[in-house]
Amino acid sequence: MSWELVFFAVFSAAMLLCGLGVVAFENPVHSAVALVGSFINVAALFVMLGAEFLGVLQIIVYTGAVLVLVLFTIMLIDPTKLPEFYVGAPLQRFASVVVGAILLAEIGVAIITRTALEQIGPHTEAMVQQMGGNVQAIGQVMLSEYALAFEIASLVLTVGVVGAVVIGLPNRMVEPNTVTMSLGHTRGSSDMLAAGPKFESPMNIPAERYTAPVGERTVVMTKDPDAYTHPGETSK
Amino acid sequence: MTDGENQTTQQTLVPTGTGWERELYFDDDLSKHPVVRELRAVFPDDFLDAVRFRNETTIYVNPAKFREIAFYMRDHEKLQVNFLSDLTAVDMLNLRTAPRFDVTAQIYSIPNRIRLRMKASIDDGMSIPSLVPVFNGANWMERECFDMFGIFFEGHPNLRRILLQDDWDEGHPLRKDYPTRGWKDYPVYNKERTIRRTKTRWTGRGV
Amino acid sequence: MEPVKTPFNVMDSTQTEYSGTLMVEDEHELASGERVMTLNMGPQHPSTHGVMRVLLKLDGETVIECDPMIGYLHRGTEKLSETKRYAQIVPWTDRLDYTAAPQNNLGYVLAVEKLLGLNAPERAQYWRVIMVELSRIASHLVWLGTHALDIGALSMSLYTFREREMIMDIFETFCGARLTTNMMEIGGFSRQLPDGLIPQIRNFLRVFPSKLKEYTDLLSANPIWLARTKGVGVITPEAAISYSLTGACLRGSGINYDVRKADPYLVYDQLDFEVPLGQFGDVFDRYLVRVEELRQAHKIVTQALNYIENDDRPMMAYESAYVMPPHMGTMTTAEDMQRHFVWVIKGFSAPVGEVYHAIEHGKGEFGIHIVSDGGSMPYRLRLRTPDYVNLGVLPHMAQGAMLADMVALIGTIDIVLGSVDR
Amino acid sequence: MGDQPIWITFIVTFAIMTVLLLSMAYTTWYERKVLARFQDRLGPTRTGKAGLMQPLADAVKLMGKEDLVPDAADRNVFLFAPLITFTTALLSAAVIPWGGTVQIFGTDVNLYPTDINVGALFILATGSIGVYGIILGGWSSGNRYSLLGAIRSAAQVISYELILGFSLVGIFIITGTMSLTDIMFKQHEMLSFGPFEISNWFVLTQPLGFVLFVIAAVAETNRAPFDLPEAESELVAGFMTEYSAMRFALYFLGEYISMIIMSLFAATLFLGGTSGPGADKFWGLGIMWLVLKVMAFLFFYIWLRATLPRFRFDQLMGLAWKVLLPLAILNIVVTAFFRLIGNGQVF
Amino acid sequence: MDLTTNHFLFVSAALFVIGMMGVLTRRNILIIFMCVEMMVAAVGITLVAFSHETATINGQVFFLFALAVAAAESAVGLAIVVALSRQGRAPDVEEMQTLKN
Repeated sequence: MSWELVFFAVFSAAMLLCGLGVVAFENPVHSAVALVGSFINVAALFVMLGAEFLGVLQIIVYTGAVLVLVLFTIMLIDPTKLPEFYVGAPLQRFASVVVGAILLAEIGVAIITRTALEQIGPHTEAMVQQMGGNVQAIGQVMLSEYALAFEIASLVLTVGVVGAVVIGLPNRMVEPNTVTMSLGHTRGSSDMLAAGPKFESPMNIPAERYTAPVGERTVVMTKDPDAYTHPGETSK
Repeated sequence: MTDGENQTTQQTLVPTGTGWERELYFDDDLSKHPVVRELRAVFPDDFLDAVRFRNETTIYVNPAKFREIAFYMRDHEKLQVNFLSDLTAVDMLNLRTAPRFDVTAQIYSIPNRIRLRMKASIDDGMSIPSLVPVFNGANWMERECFDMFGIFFEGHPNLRRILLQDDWDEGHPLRKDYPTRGWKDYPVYNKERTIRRTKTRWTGRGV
Repeated sequence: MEPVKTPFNVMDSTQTEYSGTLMVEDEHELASGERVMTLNMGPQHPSTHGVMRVLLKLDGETVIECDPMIGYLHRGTEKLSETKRYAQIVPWTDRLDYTAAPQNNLGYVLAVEKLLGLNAPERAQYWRVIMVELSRIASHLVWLGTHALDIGALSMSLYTFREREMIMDIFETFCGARLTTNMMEIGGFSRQLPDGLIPQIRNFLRVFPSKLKEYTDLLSANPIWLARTKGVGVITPEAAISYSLTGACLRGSGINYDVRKADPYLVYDQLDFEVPLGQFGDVFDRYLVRVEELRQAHKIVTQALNYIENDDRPMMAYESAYVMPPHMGTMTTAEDMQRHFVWVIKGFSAPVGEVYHAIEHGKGEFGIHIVSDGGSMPYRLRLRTPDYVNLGVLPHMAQGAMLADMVALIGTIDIVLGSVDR
Repeated sequence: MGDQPIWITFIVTFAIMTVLLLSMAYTTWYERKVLARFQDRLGPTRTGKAGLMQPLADAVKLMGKEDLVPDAADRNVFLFAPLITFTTALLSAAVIPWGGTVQIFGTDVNLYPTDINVGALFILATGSIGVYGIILGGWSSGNRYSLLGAIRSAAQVISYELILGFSLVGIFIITGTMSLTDIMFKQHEMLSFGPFEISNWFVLTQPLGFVLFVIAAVAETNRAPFDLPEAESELVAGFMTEYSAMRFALYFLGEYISMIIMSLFAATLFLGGTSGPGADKFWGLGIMWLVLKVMAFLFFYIWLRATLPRFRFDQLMGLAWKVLLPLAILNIVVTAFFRLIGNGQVF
Repeated sequence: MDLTTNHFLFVSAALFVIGMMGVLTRRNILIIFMCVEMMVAAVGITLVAFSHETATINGQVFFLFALAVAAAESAVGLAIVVALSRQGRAPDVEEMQTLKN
């Protein structure tokens, strides 16, 4: 009974248990938490298989980003709108369990009767260690053989991001007068967008009066009470 | 020679300068006051009276024309009374019988630096045109007037109580007939010592 | 989706019917079916400077409509003062804007003196100017500290309150109280000046400019402060006039209206000082204007103190019948003691008439309107406090603002709930 | 590096953990004192000599308080959420090296709990799991506004984590590895410019990366100008408002631990962990240098908190995506270019 | 008995089946998203197991790309769900026949 087997048993048991939790939990947030648990165990399995980079990446990409997005969506959608807990009619649930079990049996048989593959690739344990570790090995292969696939993957990602933003953008009710900060200008953002309220101005004042003067702002000093008594004189 | 001189001064009342100098606003003879002169010319029957006291001018106007006169004075290119400093009411119950409330608007012209008080006397229950279309600042002032005196302002976008709770059912406190202690009899906590209604301590006169 | 019609637009005189709508009619479902989130910046909120509740209607992050609810600190000062002698009302005015008590006292006392046709002697007028300008510095320091604290700069409030302590000590030497000073009396000051006062003021005047430079170094060139204040809470000059704003809110938008210059009272016409005006009317401009006012107030106090330092003329207009007789006299001579007794119990009967006197308070134009029916009590006392009127512009300014900016917007109007609710 | 018996690693890890927990407690004291000095006041002086017993007093107070759970809350998630932030923050200390392999009492001991060759990414991974503490905490406390507060602070942490990762890529390009011990030892080598020589700290070769890293680290721990959740509790109720006593302490201490970890991380990556004059002679000196650098970073955190006002949420996000991300990418491109020149492949 | 690749294959098959069951039975589209990701992770384990056995690293690189594509896919999917929920339509698989908003 090597230590490895014990760790493997623990991780896979936890992973499968959490996986069942994802399907069985009534509250979607609980199932999301269960999924986090199962992904951490998946990452542990990856590390056991020597693929630390994938393990860490799995946590960062999946658990850290995608699942957080799912959690955001669950929370943003009003709970009243979520469809009530429904795991299919009793017959359907029983049928799916049976089908699942049969499928699992078939795959099990296929696994047992397969012939083990022999070592074809150059990346043996020692060679990977000599190259500096799993990350370097992946880097080496990815950017040499699969360079094209790498570019296509980046294209897919950009399309995904742009699509998500376009679909998800809410239509604003009142145009917010937000001023984006740019560290480039030491004096804070220099070119102000028209920062005044966007709606029809109270005294229908021409729009350009709203833009803030650019750059250093000074105060107009006056001693004479009759100067600058009309609107707009100081901002000339 | 002196006669001639007197005649000439009396008949031709044409003011020497342009008629809009600052001194004319502070002259005790109200006929020279530019605002009084203009309003008498444009609103002859709505301009009721003008009073000078401690170097301040008060004009009394017909309540129905309250908003028009304010518009006129604001948009007049020479008067330019464009600033409403304060709008409040005075309950004249003990001072006179006829109209009960005096709605007073302290108006000010920033370019000419002239302060003026415009009063309109209305009776209890009568309403007066609101100044919100003329000056936005009048919004909260009128809400407070309504809250404290119960005066209705026509055309006010959202006339409701501002200082007291919305469900204040005891009327309007700043009226003279509203007792300073309020209507409710607050329970006196040491019941056994009080035989009859005792004077409250802090006003001393059981008011 | 056409822009939300502002409820407060002002029409030219041709339009008779008022068409603005204030409340978003359908509370929760808007035309676009979007749920509007209403949020309460509750009465007990760290940055509402006292007890004020702001009801906000939000579309996600942007404020659609904001409705300040005040009245939690309403004590009915105007009603109570109808049953008080003229001299008994002075302590009430301390409680109005409790960060600037001397200025409230002065406003009331000048109005009463105008009603009585009485003038304080020149020495008392100079000392009044000194005390009021020191109180203006103190109330502006409170504003600067809390405004920066709301936006996030923690240590600003501790620096500004350190200087304010020095001014509070000066008030304590002068009139015995730090906050509710109750120092002004009708006709001048009835007591002599304490001897340690002038060195104390000199010390403050020597220290203050370097400390003021410390504040502006920390904030004026700080990119995050600029990002949080530039272009936020814009009030156009026309809107400022129309909303009857006064003080730094009006001058921040570039309109030159300072009561000390417009119709000078006390000895302001003999003092040389300047009025700062902003160019664009956003939070940053009002910040610059108020900081400049601090410098000007320092200049005024220095000039006044230099002029009046070793002057020993009487401080009270004893010749007038309306004024309390001198203290020493009441203890020794029978006639003064008898006059003092009548003055305190019956008070004096003011002339019949109506008076409005405005002073340049730290927050804006603080006007007192007294209607007198000849009795010893004011028939009607109207307190036109600048905060109450300036707060009326918050709904206009908050439309389209970000939620996190509400704190800055409330800070920039510089309100103290004592004088808003009266 | 070599393997060593399990109990030695256990002792080293135990020592590191106690040092971390103690320093976490005393960072609270350190912050209150330094913040006080900034604000011209004294800070805690009552408890112990110079307020040294203050962390103990805080702990006792917090334990004494009643730990209430709002009834609208989802009970077990509510109780579990603060643990996530606290444990993941502690977890990332496993990869930070406190020294090389040294001889103590004859046996060689390596002064780091573990050395995995994806060390830096491991810290990012624990950071991204820490986000769950915030989200679940906000969601489970029942009211809609603390949920919104939680979502906003989670969005902030995620977008700044991205920049954290990008700012490190520069170092990975130079050193070629991700394991922190290798990165640290690479910085021990000496660069010689004419007469004098300085140790090759990455802050010198990667200035832009360093600046980006510090900004992202400050944002990641919700500190100083990025402390929106703290301000959030004023406006939209922040996610911590429903918590009380020990649970709140867990969040509170989690923030301090992640602050220390980020300082350790920055010290190791950019300031050459234990490198410093005399560090190679005696390993204790090396650790002393590391502690000094961490103290410097903590002072920087507190200095930011004392002076800078707070960002608004949209400016914060705008800054991350429109300013810092392009800068990070620029940094990567430039470092890659110089690396190519270094290898002579370009010219 | 030491650890062979078969163990990993069996475990990943089990996970895959659980994910498939989840996708088939549950109506809430967000749970379906999660189950899909579980299935991708299961495939990941098999890929890495084989790459470990055949000492080639292509399996791991392949899973890296699968990771990227799955992330992009879920981003777009969630955006659709958010857009629909903004219209007041629940994220319910049966009800979501047409995408016309």
